[in-house]
Amino acid sequence: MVSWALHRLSGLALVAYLCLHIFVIHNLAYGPERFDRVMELLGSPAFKLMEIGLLGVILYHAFNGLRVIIIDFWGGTKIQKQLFWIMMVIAAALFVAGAAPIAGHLLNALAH
Amino acid sequence: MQKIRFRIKRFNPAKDRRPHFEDFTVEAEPETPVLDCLHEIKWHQDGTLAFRRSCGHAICGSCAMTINGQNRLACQTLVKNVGKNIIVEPLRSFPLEKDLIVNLDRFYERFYSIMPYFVNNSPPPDTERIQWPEDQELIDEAASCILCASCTSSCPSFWADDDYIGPSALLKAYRFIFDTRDQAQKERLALINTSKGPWKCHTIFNCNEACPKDIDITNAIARLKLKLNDL
Amino acid sequence: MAKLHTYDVLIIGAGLAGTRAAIELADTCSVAVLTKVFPTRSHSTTAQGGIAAALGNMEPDSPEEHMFDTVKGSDYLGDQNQIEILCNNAIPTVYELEHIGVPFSRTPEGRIAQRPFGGHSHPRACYAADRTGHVILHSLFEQSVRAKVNYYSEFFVTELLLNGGTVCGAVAADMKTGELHIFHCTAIMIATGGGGRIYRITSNAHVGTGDGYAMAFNAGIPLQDMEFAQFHPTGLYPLGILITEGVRGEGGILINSEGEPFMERYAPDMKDLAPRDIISRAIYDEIAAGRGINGKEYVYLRIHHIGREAILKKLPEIYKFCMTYVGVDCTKDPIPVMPTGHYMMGGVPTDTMGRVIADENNTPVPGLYAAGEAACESVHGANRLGCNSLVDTVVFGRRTGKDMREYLAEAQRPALPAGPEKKTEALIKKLLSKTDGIRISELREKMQGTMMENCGAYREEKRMQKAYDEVRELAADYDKIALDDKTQQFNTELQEALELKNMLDFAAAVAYSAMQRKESRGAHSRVDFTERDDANFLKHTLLFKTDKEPHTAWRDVVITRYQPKERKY
Amino acid sequence: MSDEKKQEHTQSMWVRNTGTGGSRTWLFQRLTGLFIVLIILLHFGINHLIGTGEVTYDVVANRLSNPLWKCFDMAFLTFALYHGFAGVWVVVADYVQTNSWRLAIYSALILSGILLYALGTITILGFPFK
Repeated sequence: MVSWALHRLSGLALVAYLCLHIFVIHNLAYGPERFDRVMELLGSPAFKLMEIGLLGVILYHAFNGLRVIIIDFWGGTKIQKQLFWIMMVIAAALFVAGAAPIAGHLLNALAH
Repeated sequence: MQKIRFRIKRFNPAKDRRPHFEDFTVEAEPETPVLDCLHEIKWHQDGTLAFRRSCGHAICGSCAMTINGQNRLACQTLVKNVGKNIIVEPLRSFPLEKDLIVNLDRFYERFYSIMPYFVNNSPPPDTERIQWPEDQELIDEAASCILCASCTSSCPSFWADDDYIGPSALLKAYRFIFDTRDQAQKERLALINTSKGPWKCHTIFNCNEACPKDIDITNAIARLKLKLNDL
Repeated sequence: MAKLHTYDVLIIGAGLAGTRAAIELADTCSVAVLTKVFPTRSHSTTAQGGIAAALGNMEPDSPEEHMFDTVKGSDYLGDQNQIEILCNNAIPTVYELEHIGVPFSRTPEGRIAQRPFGGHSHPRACYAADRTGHVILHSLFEQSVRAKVNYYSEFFVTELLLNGGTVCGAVAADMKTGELHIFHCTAIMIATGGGGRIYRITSNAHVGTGDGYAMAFNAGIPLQDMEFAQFHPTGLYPLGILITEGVRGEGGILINSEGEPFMERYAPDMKDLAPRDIISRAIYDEIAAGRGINGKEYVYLRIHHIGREAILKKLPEIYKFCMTYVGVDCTKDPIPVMPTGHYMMGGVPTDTMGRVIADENNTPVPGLYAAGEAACESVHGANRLGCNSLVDTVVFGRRTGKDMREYLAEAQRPALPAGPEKKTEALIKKLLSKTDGIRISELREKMQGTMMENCGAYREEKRMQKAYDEVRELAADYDKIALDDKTQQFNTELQEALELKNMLDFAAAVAYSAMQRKESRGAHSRVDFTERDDANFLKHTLLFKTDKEPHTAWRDVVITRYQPKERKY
Repeated sequence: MSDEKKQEHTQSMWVRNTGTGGSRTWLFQRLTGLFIVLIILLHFGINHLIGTGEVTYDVVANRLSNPLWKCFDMAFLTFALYHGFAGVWVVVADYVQTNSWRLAIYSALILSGILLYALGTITILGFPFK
């Protein structure tokens, strides 16, 4: 049940993020200055940290979603728990791979 | 013999406005079923305690209740499985009647709603209809459902919306839809293909964990979803 | 004021017999089925091993052989005309069940699979793993839903109403509200099942309290052959939960503390598949001879040699029971078993069409029917063969339904007696008004104890007398009981009190009948009369209720084809 | 069924019949989910592993001048919006059981979905803005 509850919550969070994302990117229409200003704000360490969080949420939702798809189409209800942890291991690996460069940028930015 | 502490949710419609907990102590062996402990209380301590039970060995489906937070059959749950402090509550999400007895009308209505009977109107042969063992095995597990309501009562989708057909009735639908001898597949699929049907199943697995007969209910519902998509 | 309902037919009990009859009647007349539990919770659902029919799917078989096995199994007390009906109808009945969707296990050729069973000379038990009763009851219940049968669930029938010897209705309490209801009807079927709960150790459901026996007995109907109470040899030690004969049908062997497969000594030919009375006695004898496991009152049932896969496929429930209740993995270790109270061969006497008969001359009671374990059509005689009870319920359930339909075409609905609910009302009022007294459990436990000790598998005059006297005393003490629960809604304590009254009524009949039969036959085994006595006792006991001691009459056994012979296996 | 109950029953019919949508919604949710996983991995890989991760007007402008990128981003926008809003729709169907609330929320969802899709489309297809 926990996996499902987290899936729902992460899904709702991602919808909220998506809406925001569309608005932010729409700043392109107002020319380079305004866009870069907004982007600079988003490039701040606080937002970078949130970006790492976002990556985690996305990966959880994506890989638990994949687990559900596997169960729906190919069975595997009997090993659903194992499947969950396998998916989480993959997601965690990707998280490390994805978060490292962002963290790198972040540290760079902080060092300067 | 050891002392087992029971916290039982009590509600007497003639006296109480809302449910409350009462404590009892029972001497029991680790191998004593919880049902026998409840009987010990009812028969020797407090005769007002009300609960349903019939067969006593996990096939009639009467004594489903929430024991230490999980839906179980009291007759199949031994003291050693749940510890020395046992909290017993009625099945959740059904209207409470008295103590551990809930009103299952809603549950049975869902069961009746999916044409829960075998249909084959072609004239039967003189002997049995042939069914291959592998075809029989498709429905064998689903046919062992005891209608105890543990699954439906454990389902978050049902908690949120008791119009949901629910895992038990969907499992019953599966039992007929995947019976190679049945001829009402189309009607039955149409009956469940509503917004209150299998689409309300979000692969949460509570039903599988609650099922005292270890039936893979989630899988049955997943097969129904595929069938409804002609996959 | 009690609520009044009018129906053509009232069926009391929603197990296999009642449900089958209801389906038969639903499209032509108004039927109400009263049941004290939701239909699928009925005790029929616990039947495990199979339903007997000479389909011959595994090896050649015939209804004649089925009939002979059943006659021999009954120790020649079964009525052979009834047994012939049973065995001939068994085959179409099982096919009919298959046609309404029962998911039987299959042979590789796609036919109904059959397994050997005790006392049957061929593999005859059609099964669905080890939940045969469960799938049949569910299938019949489902068909009754299709036929729109009216169920009154959680209604407890307290009394049959007769008007001048003709059935006219029944009084029932709605357990949910505590209200009394009067059902006015033309015909009634008693399908209340058995009463194994009079014994301390029993495989029966908690609802198996013999309400039908008491209901009929108190209405002046005789009870037939009540002394024959079957003990199933393999109840799980120490709870008494049934371990199906199917385990032995699949190759299971009973062994004692010395590791000896002892049934070879008691039944050299059929060994572990001998009839139940013989095996139960053999286990008691082994225990008495000190060969119980660890000196205790049980023996072992060994099944692991047929292989884990076969066990998980054919006996999944048994595997689970053993794991859950005694922590035994039966794919590796033997199962501890002991005999357990199981089945009442006796009951309300009926004729070939399920009509209840009022005396030794087979005079029918107009409008009253019975089938299933509540009835004694006498197909089981002195000892029932395994998997014959399921087929009995469905065959005679259907016949009863058919005959009721014919009866309704001509019969009038008699008037109800004045104030029909008064007696029940007074009884319940008395039970609820008493504030100080003894608990029902005290009486019940004493009754179960004395019946188990003194009227169990082995019997003798003075112990049976003791059982009878004690039960009578307990019945006299019934007036002293007081209930904790005085409320109306779901007063399950009140229901238990009413059930206890029923049990006390018919437990006395069991003990009393048993004293009348001074011989050993089938399940009735006396240490003071060890031989079967065909000259004096090849007849059915009929017990009538009177104000004092019950009155005993004897009814002839119908013998058509097989003359009594010595019973050897 | 009592009259009162019957009335309640008809009143809630709308609620009964709108909700999780049915077989196709279920299927699309899974298909779009799969696509999004693929797209998002690509998106992430390109932006953060291959690219510098810096998002400036020039970088984005460079990308959006490529019709292939426009297609990629449109697909992303379409699938993500659909998947997300269908998901919210299902959550609402589970928890909102009154007609008026459900009507209000569903209307809002449809409206904001269309608006967001329009906005996103303008951003992607309208670029460069003249």
